Amino acid sequence: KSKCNANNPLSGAALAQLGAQRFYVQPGERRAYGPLGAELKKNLLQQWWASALGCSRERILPIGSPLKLANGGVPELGGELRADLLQGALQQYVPSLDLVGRRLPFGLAESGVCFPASEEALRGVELRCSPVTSAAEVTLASLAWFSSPRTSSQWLDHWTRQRMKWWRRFASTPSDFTSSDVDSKDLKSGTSHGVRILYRFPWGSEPLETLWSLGDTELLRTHQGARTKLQCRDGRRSVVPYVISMSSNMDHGLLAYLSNSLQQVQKVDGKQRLHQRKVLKLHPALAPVKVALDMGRGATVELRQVCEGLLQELQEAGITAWPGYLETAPQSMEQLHTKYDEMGVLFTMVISESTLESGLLHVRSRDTTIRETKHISEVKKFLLKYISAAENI
Amino acid sequence: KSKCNANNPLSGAALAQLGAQRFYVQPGERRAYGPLGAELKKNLLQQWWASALGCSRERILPIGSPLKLANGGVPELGGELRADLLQGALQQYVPSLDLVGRRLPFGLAESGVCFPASEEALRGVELRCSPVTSAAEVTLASLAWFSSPRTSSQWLDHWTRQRMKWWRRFASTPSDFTSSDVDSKDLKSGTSHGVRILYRFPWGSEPLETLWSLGDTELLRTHQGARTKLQCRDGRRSVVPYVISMSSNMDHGLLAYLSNSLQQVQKVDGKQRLHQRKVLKLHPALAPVKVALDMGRGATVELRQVCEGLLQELQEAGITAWPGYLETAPQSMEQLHTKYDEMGVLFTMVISESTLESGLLHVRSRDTTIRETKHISEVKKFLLKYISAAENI
Amino acid sequence: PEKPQGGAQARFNPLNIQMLSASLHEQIFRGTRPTYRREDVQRSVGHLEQHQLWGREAALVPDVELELPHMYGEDIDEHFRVLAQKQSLPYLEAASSLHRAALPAMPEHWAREEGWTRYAPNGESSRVDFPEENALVFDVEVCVAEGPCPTLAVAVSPAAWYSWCSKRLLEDRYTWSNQLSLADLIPLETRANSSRPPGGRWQERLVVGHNVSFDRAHIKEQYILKGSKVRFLDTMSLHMAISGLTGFQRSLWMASRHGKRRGLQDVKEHIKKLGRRSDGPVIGSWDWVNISSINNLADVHELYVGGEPLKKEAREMFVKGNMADIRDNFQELMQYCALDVLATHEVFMHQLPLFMERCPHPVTLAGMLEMGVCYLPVNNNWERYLEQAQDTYEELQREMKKSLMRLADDACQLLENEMYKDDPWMWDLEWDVQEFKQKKVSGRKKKDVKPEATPAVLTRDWDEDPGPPTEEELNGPDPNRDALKRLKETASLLPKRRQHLPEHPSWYRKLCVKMTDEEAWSPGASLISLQMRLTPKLMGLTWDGFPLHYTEKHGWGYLVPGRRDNLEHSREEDEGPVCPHRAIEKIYRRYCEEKGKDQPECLDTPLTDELMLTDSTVWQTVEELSRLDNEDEIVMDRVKKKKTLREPELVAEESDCPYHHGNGPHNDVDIAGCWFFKLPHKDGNENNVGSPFSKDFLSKMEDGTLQAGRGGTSATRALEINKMISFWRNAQKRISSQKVIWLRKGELPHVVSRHPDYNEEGQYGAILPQVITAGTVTRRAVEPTWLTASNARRDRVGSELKAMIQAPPGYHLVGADVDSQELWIAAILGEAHFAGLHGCTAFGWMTLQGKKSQGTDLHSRTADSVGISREHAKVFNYGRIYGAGQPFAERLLMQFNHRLTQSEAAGKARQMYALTKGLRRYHLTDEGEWLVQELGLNVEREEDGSVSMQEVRRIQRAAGQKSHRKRWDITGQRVWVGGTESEMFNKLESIAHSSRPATPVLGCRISRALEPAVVKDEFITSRVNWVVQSSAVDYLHLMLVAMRWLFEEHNIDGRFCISIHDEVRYLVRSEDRYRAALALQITNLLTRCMFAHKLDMKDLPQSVAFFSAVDIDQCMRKEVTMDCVTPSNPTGVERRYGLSQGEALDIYQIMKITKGSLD
Repeated sequence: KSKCNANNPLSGAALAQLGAQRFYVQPGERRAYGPLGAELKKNLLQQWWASALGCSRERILPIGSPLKLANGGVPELGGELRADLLQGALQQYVPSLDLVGRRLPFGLAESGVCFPASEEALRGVELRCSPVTSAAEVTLASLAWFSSPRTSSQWLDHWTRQRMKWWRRFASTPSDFTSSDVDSKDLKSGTSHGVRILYRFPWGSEPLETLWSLGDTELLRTHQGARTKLQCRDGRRSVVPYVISMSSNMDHGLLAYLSNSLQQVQKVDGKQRLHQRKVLKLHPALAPVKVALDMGRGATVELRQVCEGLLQELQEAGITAWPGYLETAPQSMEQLHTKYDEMGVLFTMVISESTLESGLLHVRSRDTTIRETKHISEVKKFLLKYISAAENI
Repeated sequence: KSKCNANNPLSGAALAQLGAQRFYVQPGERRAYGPLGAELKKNLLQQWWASALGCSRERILPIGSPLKLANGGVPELGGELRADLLQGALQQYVPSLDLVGRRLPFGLAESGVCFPASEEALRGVELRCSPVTSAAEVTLASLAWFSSPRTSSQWLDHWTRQRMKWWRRFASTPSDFTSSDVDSKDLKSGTSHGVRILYRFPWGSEPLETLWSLGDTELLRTHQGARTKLQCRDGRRSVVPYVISMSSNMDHGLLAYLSNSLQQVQKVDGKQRLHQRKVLKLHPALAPVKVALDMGRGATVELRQVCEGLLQELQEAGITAWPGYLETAPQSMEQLHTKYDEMGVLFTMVISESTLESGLLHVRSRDTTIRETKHISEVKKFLLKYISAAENI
Repeated sequence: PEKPQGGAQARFNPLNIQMLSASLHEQIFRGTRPTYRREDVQRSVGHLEQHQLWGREAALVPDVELELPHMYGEDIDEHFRVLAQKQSLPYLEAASSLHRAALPAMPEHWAREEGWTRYAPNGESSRVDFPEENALVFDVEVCVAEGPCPTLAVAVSPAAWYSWCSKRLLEDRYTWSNQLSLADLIPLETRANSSRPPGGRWQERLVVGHNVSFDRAHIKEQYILKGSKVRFLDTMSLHMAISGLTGFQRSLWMASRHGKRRGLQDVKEHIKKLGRRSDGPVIGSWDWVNISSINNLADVHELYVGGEPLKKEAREMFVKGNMADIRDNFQELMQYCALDVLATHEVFMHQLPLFMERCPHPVTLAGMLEMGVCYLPVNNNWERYLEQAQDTYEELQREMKKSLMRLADDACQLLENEMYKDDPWMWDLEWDVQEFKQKKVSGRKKKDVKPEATPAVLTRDWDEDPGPPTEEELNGPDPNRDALKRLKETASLLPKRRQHLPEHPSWYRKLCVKMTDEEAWSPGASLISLQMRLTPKLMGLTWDGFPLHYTEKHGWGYLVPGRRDNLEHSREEDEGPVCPHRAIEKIYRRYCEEKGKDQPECLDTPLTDELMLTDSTVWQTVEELSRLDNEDEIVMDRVKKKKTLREPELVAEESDCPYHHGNGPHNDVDIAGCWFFKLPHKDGNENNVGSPFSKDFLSKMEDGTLQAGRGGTSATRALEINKMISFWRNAQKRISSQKVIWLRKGELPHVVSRHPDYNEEGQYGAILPQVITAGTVTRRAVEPTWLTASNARRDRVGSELKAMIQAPPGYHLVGADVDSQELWIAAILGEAHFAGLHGCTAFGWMTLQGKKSQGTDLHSRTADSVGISREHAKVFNYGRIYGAGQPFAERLLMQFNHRLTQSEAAGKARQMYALTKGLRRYHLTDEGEWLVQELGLNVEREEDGSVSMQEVRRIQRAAGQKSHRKRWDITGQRVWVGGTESEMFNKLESIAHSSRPATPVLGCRISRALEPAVVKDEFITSRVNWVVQSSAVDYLHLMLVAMRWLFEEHNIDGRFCISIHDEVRYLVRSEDRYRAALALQITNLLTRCMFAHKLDMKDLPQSVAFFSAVDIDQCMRKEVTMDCVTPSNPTGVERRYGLSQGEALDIYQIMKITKGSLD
């Protein structure tokens, strides 16, 4: 009796509303994340770093640069807020040379808050989804890649492919993530090539990431043209490297995944009433809450002890769990599931009087809505396995 | 003939020098971290989050608030840069109430860059360690804890203890981390009690974290005294919660651990020459590089393949590994060990010609200086176990 | 001398000591006027003059005018008899009903029913709420594996058998709440879901059991704050009073009873533990063994009842089994429990008449019944405390371990170039390493293993940017991974059983967990502890600049360089490590440079912890210490002679160190270039030091004698931490296993639940400490946690324990310590013996009138006479009164100052004893007198006719010359003469030596196992101690009876809480607290008067009549102002637990508040 209209296009307003209602974004606030949004962003950034440092075969080093750029080395409280992370990376290029033994290629990675200039902000950064509109600040994750001029364009292709793969990896419908070359007229001087990775929001496509092939112009400018100190070995020659800059907007990324994973299912219940079931099918690696723990009726003190024990066990294993059992206002199972589905919670576990006797509890899956019986001693292992396996899909 | 002067007080300058030399901080930069420093800070923040969300029994929710505070809801590009994370948490208190079902206690956690007012910056935030001096921006990790007025002072004790434990957990000499009550004359109005967690730097004690017991003053002020919308349940009564605010300075924390873990050992060698061995005994969970891979002499192509294979295997398992084998300039083992010890690298592995035959390689420990033989098939497991077990010591 | 001026009405005795006010004296002693004989007064004045105490000023205190409640009987003794009889009557009736009864037949089949089942004599069984009769013998069994919840129980009354089963026994569930509530416990008076008895009237009932306080802790109504009138009689305590054994006797008893092997082993260990020489006292008389037993039910049963021994095998099931085992063996285990009940009843039948005969005063029984219902109120702070103490403990423990692990890691560096050979400490550790082993690679395999060269990348320039991998490279097989994978296959060459840390030094290897132990594995030297032998070496400890060294034979000592006579000869052997004596010389030279000259001697080094006199636990410490002495000085003489003979022989032929004096050198330790000296030991230098980190060396660490040469502050910190965590390490298990029952709101009195401070979210409950009411041979109570708990100390984790006993809202704890209880008892016994006047002996006078400010109190006196601090003097004084002899004092003196020589210490000790205890003199036997007559000797005698030891020897010599073979028995009674305490000791010894030793006040006889008829002259110290300590128990029983009377008579709403030897605490409704305080003061007055009355001194000095302070407080602590700051409670109880200071009120303040009225 249930009908699936997967990926029913959703208006921006509906998305915003759901986001606010389920604690992803704070209503009425400029770029403020509620607990689930903050956790989702954390997960997203963590995946970005894992792909940059852990899984890549290339040599990539993390750096940390100040938000306020020095205007001439004088450490004053003034200074301008950075618009992106490129400047920091270019500045740290020289001290990093020692570390890599002046060998190419290598990359410098950083993530952090930036304040894009308004011109930049208008070019695509604007989102029509009202509560998070007109953000002057964004969290960027950026990689500056230094390679021999000889191989630079090959590297741009390589990174474009890699980055597309990364974005699509966590998507429900990967085809909504696309890439397109930047029109040459839109390129700044010195930039030979640009690629945008876009997400098709219900209201149109918006960029999530840009890759620029910058040549050596920016690097030379930053270091006042001091070629010798910039030079690296490339075989027997010495070269000033070409720079490729990649910059992902994590705030947009977050919205893209929220939008991408929201599924609306129409369901007709026994009394022939039409229900709209909304499920946030976030990828298991991104889902901010992996499991919700709820309590059935019965000996409250003992049930609660079991719930708290399990919660702790799961959290210590790094599985974010939701202490639904703390809620004292009575709610039906139906209401609970609606809420958790909209929050994107992967599993709901219910500990009941019978758990005290047999150790068995019910585990309900967000994706299948099927309720499975599991023994309490095995749920941690099950969840760990589920999440780690899902990352490799 | 060897004498150990562990924890020889070290001047700030020496610390800074070592930091710069070994890629922790960038020389001459304001609060810029080199690759090792960036990784160390990342590890530190990760531990902070793990303790806030994972290991604590309490209900703590992550949030994300903007760097620029709105001055009245008008989303302009202007606005002031936040001095700390408290305001954001107080603002998000109300929308979070729904999430926790108006039940106390709970906490809101956030980490991010702040721009402390200069007055604040001067009160202890100043460090005499030159390269990172006079930072106008700091990374704070902050927890705002909302509890019933009845239990607030107990919670302050609880958190003081927990936070002290956290800081000490990664220390070589935990007793260098101390706590002290803030003089009542130094308290702002509305603040009933304050505790500072300090680290005894070679040049004197500096605060790493402050805990304030704020009562309800700040919360009421933020919400223009709208009591009803702030109220939570406490048993049968409704109360406006008391707030405890904890704020850790991660930049200072990083320096504290660098200082705390730097051990200087005096060593007289066979030829009666005095050596000063410096070892950065960073806690395994914090050490930015867990293992360095180096290459002995021999069939270069094959050795290199094995090195790269192993590097990849380790990095995919989340073990940060240093590709020492890429270095083509010749260095003696002695020089390598000196460098890695100063970088705080836990283990140095050398893959040599004989590894190709037997699969055996040498693993030299930073802490014991003993060179052990291990089989290449077992090093990943060994390292994972070593790091995870070390977290529990 | 002039009488002190002041209150016109004040009364004085002839020695100018202020007595009770006339009105109090009149009310208590009913007009009996004390009379004094002139010669007694003169003798007293003479004695006091001799000790410079006569004519001292004494401050006058205001009289207390108080109308006492009506008292019963002809005199105060009768008054107490009447009270006690009234209080214990219903229980005595119940006891005798049990005693008279022929028990019904035991059921053959037990019902598997939740709750109580009654088995009527006609064989019918029925479920009941609780047993009906007023007298029960009762036993509870607990399945230990399932927590503290009672599992099953059996009871029998004169009319029927009963059994009880818990819900948990009958119902199998996955989890049970670990928080116990009243519903989990065994009801004896109330129905399920009710906390009041049916009909609302609590009845006087008696429960008998063996170690019944354990059973009591599982009874529901006992946790209810107010109401129950059930009392308990413990057959174990009755046994102790009748036939108990001292600790030493218990070991001997086991030795003689349980076959030769096990028992003798125990005795040997015991003797070793006490530092006794095995050639020490020989137990001559064993008759006592047959009329006593150790405390367990089986042995007690055998002693009193005999016949078939009890079978205790089933007990194991409760200790080791789980609930399923118990279900499977239900009938058998019920039967076992019932047989214990039966055995307890049989024992009780025999004990009751014996007890009544040997402890005839009714106060003794009434006091014991009251003692059996201890009650400690707690609230949610209890759990906070446990958590915080454990947390702090673990953190400190971790820190200590971390620093030790680090030292071990650092020491590994000495492996390089064999640098360890030149290390003054590490040279003799096991430095051998194992090589890593792998199976041989066979020729062909070798080829297989080697990867095929990958030609494509053969000629790469490593410095060239290779560009990104191609799509094929990304998706195809990765040559790097393949290379790695191929190489991993060589794992087959690894041996199956892996070596444990090859390539590490042997000593280090032993400190690490094996990798094969997956669960417990932890990196580094994680098994290291402070107690290990290598730890002092890792720290590079020095004693006065010399490196520490350990030998199997002598324990810990240190190496003193400069020895030359064994350099050659040890080279030859060339076995084992060679001592780097040059390195040792070097560090000692550096030490001397740093120190300049010798440090000035200071006599008063800080006291070691256990000797700090902070509270009554010092009694225990001193008792333990004094046990180290031999039972009798005669034996001591013998030992001493042997020793003095041995010493000169030793020194003669061997090499000696010219510049260092200490305990040695011990030249049987042959270390090239060094002499070996032992570290000094607190029990005498013949003992070996097992660890330089024992608490005895803490003061040496603090004064820098013992120093860490390596690891800087971390070694010192490790020691500091060790000190901080010692208390919790020992006590944690006992404290956290205290069973707390939380009460629901409806189970609390309205006073609590309707009090404005009552917190709905809070928890209120109680702990019932499992006190054995008479657990020692002196009938003192025994309980391992609360009765021995020390007070909060700044540097001891968890020592705020006592303050966690907190009264619920609406209630207060009211209590007091009896001032100098045992000193006063000893003193008044001496006074009664000497001249029958208060203050007639120097010891007594100092106890009553001594002033710290004038230097006339006991401790100041001793301090002055020997030249030590007052704090140290206290230790000596208490020790001496406990029966510790001169050797104890000698040892203690040397411990306080290790630079004191043996002979200096002996001199000081002798001086101290002559001044206090006095000198031994002897009365001659008839045979002796006859000899003196016959030989015509002119013997020097004291007034009392006694002669000195020298004179005895002279008579013996003279007699010996005349008659060669015959051994004359010339000495009879021995007496002490000339000291401030001589009379007291003479009195104590005369009681101990009398044919029927009994306490002077309540006439309780000593245990049958210590009566002179069966032990002859053995166990003298124990018997002398018994007089004072057992009298202190009488004192406590008198107080309990008087308090109960005053509470009932004057409707003071309160209950007994706990008594800790000389301290009593009551839980009192807040509005009655001042009246309760007054009741306590009156109680003390009457109790002291009872002592005086029974010693025939019909008066009482005003200075001891009242408690110096009664504490009214919210929690239990030593002083009402103590904030109990400890490492686990750094902010104090006021801030952390919201406990404000209590009130400490003296009699005058209480009079003012209550206007002297109990109504």
